[in-house]
Amino acid sequence: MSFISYLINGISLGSIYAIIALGYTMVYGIAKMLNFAHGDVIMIGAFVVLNMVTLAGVNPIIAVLISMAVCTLLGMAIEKIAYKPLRNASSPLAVLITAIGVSYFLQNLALIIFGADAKSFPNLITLPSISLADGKLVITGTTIATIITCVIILLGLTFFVNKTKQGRAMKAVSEDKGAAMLMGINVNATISLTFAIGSGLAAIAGFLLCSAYPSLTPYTGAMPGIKAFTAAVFGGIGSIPGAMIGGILLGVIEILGKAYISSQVADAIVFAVLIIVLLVKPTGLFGKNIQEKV
Amino acid sequence: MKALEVKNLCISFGGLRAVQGFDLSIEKGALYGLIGPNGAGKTTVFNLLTGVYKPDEGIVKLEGKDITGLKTTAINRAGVARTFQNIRLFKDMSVLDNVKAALTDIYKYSTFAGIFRLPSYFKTEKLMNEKATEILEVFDLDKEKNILASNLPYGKQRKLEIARALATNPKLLLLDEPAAGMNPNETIELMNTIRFVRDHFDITVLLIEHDMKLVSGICEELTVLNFGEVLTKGKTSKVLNEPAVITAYLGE
Amino acid sequence: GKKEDSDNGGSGSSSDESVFKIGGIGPLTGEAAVYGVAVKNGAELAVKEINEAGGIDGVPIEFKMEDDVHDAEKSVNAYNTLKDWGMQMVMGTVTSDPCIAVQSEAANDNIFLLTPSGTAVDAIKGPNAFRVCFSDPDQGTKSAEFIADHDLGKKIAVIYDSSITYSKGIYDNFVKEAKNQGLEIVSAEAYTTDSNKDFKVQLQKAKDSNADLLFLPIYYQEASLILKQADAMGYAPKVFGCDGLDGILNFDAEGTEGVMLLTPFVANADDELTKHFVESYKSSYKETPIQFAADAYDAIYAIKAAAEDAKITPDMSASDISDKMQASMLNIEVEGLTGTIQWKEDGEPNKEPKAVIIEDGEYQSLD
Amino acid sequence: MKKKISNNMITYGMILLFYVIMQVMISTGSISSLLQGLLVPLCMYAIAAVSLNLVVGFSGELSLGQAGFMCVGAYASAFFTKLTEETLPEGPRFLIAILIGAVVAAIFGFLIGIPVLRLRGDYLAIVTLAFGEIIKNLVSVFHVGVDKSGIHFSVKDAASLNLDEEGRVLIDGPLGITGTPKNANFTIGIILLFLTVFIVLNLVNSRSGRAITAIRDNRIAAESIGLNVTKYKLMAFVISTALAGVAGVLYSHNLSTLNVKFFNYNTSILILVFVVLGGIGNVKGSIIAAILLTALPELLRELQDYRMLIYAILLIGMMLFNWAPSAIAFRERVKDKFKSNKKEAA
Amino acid sequence: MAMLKVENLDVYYGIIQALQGVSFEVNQGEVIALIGANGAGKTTTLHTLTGLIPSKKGRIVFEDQDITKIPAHKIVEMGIAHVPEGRRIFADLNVLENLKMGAYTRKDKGEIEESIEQVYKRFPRLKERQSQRAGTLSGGEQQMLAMGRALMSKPKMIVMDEPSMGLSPIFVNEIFDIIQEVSAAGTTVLLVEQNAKKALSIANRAYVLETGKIVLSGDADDLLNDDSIKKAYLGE
Ligand SMILES: Nc1ncnc2c1ncn2[C@@H]1O[C@H](COP(=O)(O)OP(=O)(O)OP(=O)(O)O)[C@@H](O)[C@H]1O
Ligand SMILES: Nc1ncnc2c1ncn2[C@@H]1O[C@H](COP(=O)(O)OP(=O)(O)OP(=O)(O)O)[C@@H](O)[C@H]1O
Ligand SMILES: [Mg+2]
Ligand SMILES: [Mg+2]
Repeated sequence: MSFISYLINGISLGSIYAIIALGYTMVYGIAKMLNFAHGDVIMIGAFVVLNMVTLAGVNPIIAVLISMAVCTLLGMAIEKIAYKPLRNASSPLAVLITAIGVSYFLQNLALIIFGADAKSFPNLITLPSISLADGKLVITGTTIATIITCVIILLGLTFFVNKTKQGRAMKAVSEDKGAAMLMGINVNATISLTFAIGSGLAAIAGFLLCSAYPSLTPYTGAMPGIKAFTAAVFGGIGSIPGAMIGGILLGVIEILGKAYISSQVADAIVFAVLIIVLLVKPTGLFGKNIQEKV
Repeated sequence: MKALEVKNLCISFGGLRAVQGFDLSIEKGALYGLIGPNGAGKTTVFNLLTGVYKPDEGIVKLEGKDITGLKTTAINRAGVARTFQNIRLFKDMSVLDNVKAALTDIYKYSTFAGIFRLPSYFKTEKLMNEKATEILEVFDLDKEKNILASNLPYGKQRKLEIARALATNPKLLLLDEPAAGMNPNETIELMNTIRFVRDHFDITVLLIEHDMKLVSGICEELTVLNFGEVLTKGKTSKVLNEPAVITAYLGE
Repeated sequence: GKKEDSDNGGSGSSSDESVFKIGGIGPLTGEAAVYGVAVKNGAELAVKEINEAGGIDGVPIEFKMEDDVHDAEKSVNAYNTLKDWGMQMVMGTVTSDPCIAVQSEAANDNIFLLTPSGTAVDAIKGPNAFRVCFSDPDQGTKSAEFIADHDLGKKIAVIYDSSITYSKGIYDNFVKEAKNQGLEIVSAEAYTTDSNKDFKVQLQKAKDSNADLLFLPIYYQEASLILKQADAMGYAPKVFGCDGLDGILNFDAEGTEGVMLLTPFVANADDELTKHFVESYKSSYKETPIQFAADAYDAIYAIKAAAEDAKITPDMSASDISDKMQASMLNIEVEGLTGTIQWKEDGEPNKEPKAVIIEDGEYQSLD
Repeated sequence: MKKKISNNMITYGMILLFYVIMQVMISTGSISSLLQGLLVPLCMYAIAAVSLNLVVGFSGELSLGQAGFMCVGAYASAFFTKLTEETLPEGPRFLIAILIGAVVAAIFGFLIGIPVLRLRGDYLAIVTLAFGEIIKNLVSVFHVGVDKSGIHFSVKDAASLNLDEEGRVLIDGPLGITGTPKNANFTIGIILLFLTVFIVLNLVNSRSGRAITAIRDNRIAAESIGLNVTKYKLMAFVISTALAGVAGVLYSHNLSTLNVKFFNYNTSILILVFVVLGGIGNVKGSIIAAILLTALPELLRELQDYRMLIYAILLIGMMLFNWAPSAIAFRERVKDKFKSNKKEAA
Repeated sequence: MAMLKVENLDVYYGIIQALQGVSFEVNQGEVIALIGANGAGKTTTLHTLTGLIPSKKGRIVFEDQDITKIPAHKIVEMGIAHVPEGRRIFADLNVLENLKMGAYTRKDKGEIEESIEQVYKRFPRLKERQSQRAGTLSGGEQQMLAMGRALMSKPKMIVMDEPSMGLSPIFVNEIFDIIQEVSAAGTTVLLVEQNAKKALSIANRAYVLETGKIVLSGDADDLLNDDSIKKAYLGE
């Protein structure tokens, strides 16, 4: 019985990683950059929801929508100011470092605006929890909401990227920006849209993250960001289903590692599994192993 | 002994049989051509010969020694060097260093000697410079030896690739479309260079080319590939006049 | 220092000779910023009060706090910056590891150091270093004693942060003392700062071990998550914690009913001193002070008391000040927010811990 | 060729000049405590940055685990120093400690490098990051003590080491190692930095270095000319980790506390920031960037709460200025104008 | 009335000047060849034309509209298609998807299928390989795809950068036939070629580029018989 309950724990933790990883992988897949500031956009999103609800007394759903709008604009602004000028830089690492700069910036901005102390995040998800086996197994409303949201986003993104014109434009841009322009694709707008979507998702992720673990500081996004990055790589970075599966697996491994091996070295276990998976499958679970044609 | 002997080479990609039952046998010191329509499998043959792909079937022998299925690195050590259809230079290195990189395992000193600048470093580096310069002179690249490879004009980049391949001291040199992107004058110059290299360095050359002026100008024998299979082979003049080759490849 | 005037509690624009320069060091940015900021606020409040009341024997205090991002190396940088500023005494550092590094520098330079909240044993290794808070071993030992004395439970489960000195330090000593007190540790599960969100596994194990009491030698942010997750699991153990739990009521009172903690400071205590402090803190900083702020407040008053006892003057060298202060620290008794404190030779404070229990969202004395 | 040599000379000269200026300032007492305290860390960061540049710049692999190797070097050497604190004289002891730090880090680099270097790009990055975190996580559960009966070891707590009366705990879990003597000083730091630069520059300009850069530029072509990709990649990686270990030694022998917390991915990333900001493959740039970005937050202290915010903005600004193609074009134009002006003036 | 008018173009890469005062004209329905040695600036000219790189000076007018500062994707919408040097096909997409990308700007959804069939008719090999990942096509196959993809936008004018590079002799002829067909169907063609002889033989007029400057221009037939051209570019 405890195994199943651990499994459920793992899935609920993993679903949080998954939802963050989806945003990560979306941006990576198109813009081919590791947006290290993604975790911090999540944090900003959560602060927006918190302040809307507690200070302005806004309805939670509207608060989340406002937060999505704020994050979308923030994401687009970051892209325009900090990333776009480096798009044609001679090394892709340049924009990675700038993303780190943006991450520091957002953390310290939040520190000044919202203060250093942890804020308790209100419980805004009113979905009832499910009790199984005479209450021995409980799936909380937040977990259910997270998983449902995750699946919706997964399906939505998959449809969007594969079936819409904008989605196809994204694929083209991700491969060769010059050639994409020659197809008549507005590359700037497409990348901007990618960041808009990724950051909008970050707002949702921030809300769900803080609903599940209701403690919010300017640094709340950092570690989940890294874990989600790990999850995205685990699933094959750039792959949308990979991010979801990677996230959930990561959560499950973390919980089972804690439960059955050692809670002190749970982090090491997670990373060790990641390494083993990558050694066996160098491009992650769902990553395409593309051989360069010689 | 033949320079190269290939028997029944096969490879498929998914369902696509890219190369089927490919046989080839080249005399030492020959200048041999591999031609065929686009997508016939010529580059794939090169990739099989150099270990980039492992053949599904078949045997490759270099001067009698079986090199089938070896790694690219080992095959080069055994004596096969190549150029690429899409140029692959060490872009951020100087022209001279591109060639010296190819001399890495020919002129040796220990890494320790390199770091701490022991006498063997200076002695060997001097030899390497001389050797590399000598090769660059053949290709008329010695004046550009200190500029970055990526700053060379296209034609010279192709030549540098040949020079680099040559520096590994090969028995067999594989050239994949060496004249692509060159204008007629440059092509003529290249033909002379290839001939000179073959004679001067005492090697065997196998080349892929679509420029018939070059093929008929320097190749002694040809194999024609079509849909992954050998269409015909023989003396250049004879092959180029075969109706099958004309319909499949040459046109008119 | 011209610019500092605005934020050092109004020390006046005195020249270097006529002020005592006290340097504060702690994390004002980074993940531990909440503790550093609390210390800064508490200390500034005390400095302001003292200066308004005429300073230390008529000499005002100038206080300057530098950020160390909770990093030992940056802490030493902050210390050196303050030295360049002319610091005569250190009030810091806030967190343990940086404090170990800084106190070793300060011992070399012979500068007097009083840490409000550095709990590690080595944080006050030198003869020049003292502290206001309890040390980790103290808290671990006292917790075990208290639990045994008050018969709160025989079988104990522990959840602690194995990656931070504070929590690990208390845990280790708790385990040691528990044995002496005849307590049985039935489950001891760790977590790390890198995975401090989900505690269901640790809770499940505590639950399965049929413990009478859950001991949480951790900080309140994680404790709050633990309590909520326990609640969601339908697990309602008796909970006992240390001073790190203080602050939990301001953070989120949900699920804290019945939690007991050993803390020297209780923000809703009804003695005049606390009331006054909490009130002025709230009016200055718009939040309820946590124990770190109280420790810092006491630290400044302790410095005042010792300085007055030592009869030091601002024109003395930092080293002379240190020598005198060291001696005087052993003479003074401070009626502080965190208790009535005397100091021992080794720099440790001698004070009584208070144990409280949360009832109706308020601390109630447990004794 | 000539240009490269003179460029290297500038790098060495710069280090020497820095040393001389600092020494003069120290001996005349005109150096601030802050700057004096920063000297060893500056050397440490510079060494770490140069060592990472060997992997990122010359070998072309993205490694996010450099702090993990610094951690290994720091712990191994500090452990040795503490162990022999009473038995060995300070000078030789520190020398051996440096060697131990380098060798142990190199061993870890080798063991980790073999499986991991098969991966590419971002996948390699995440795996090195993962290894860094694993090292950090594992090291923080170690408790090691020593008494008359030898070295004791536990992953539980210090108490279960069962040391006798005289016993000392050397590594105490998350508390790490405290009280390591402060053996590192500026002169040693500069010597080690000098040595690091010497090793990296000479390696790069040698036979193996050419192979390493060739593999970076085009792996397939490198294989086609007979270069053993694994061997050379591993060589760069192991030398880099050994040097990172040396940086770790400086760290642990400069502060009296050693704790794994410092060696997390943030530090690895910070070192990467130095490398990229200074120019990938540019050793001199790595050193300058390391010094600049280490000193910057200290210089910004006056800004109080806005310090790190301004730091972030400056970092972004510098990155854009250094890397954005439009900024590069602008700089070149200005340089060009400046040159032609000078010519006209002459 | 010229369909495309290029006036006094100056283009720089950093501080290196790649084009100096390049001017030329293309009339509706013409086939214009642009020839020149390696590094002369042919590719640069085409890139500037379709907005991939900015010009420092000069003006480009297409159908009476100044397009000098217009972004590349809008220029495509206006009816110029570009077959870029090095093919630049989307390696990760399959052949069919690549072709569909070519029709990105088209609004007439229903007719896209038809255009695909037309391309397949011209390049039967592409039909055989329609679901192969484009990156694994042979060099020549990729060239066909690049050409087919450009045609998918139904351009008024098509600019091609060395379309015959790497093609087999029979296919070089075929490509030139196709260019003529495209031209005959009403599309204006601007052709950059290393194979000057072939290019001149199908072109109406030609311009010769040398180190960033137009040094010669005229009727293609005249140039074909020009001695200096023969020597420099035709290898005779
Ligand atoms: N890695 C691969 N995966 C799938 N198909 C491949 C791969 N490599 C080559 N092919 C296919 O094999 C066939 C032969 O390709 P190859 O590159 O050898 O042709 P080629 O004769 O060199 O043609 P060209 O003259 O155009 O360069 C082509 O149809 C190509 O699409
Ligand atoms: N991205 C670039 N950066 C710097 N210089 C460049 C760049 N692209 C081209 N050049 C330079 O500009 C000049 C013109 O190049 P361009 O590619 O236009 O020549 P081309 O006529 O197309 O030659 P080819 O026949 O080789 O394709 C050359 O000297 C080239 O080295
Ligand atoms: Mg080919
Ligand atoms: Mg060109």
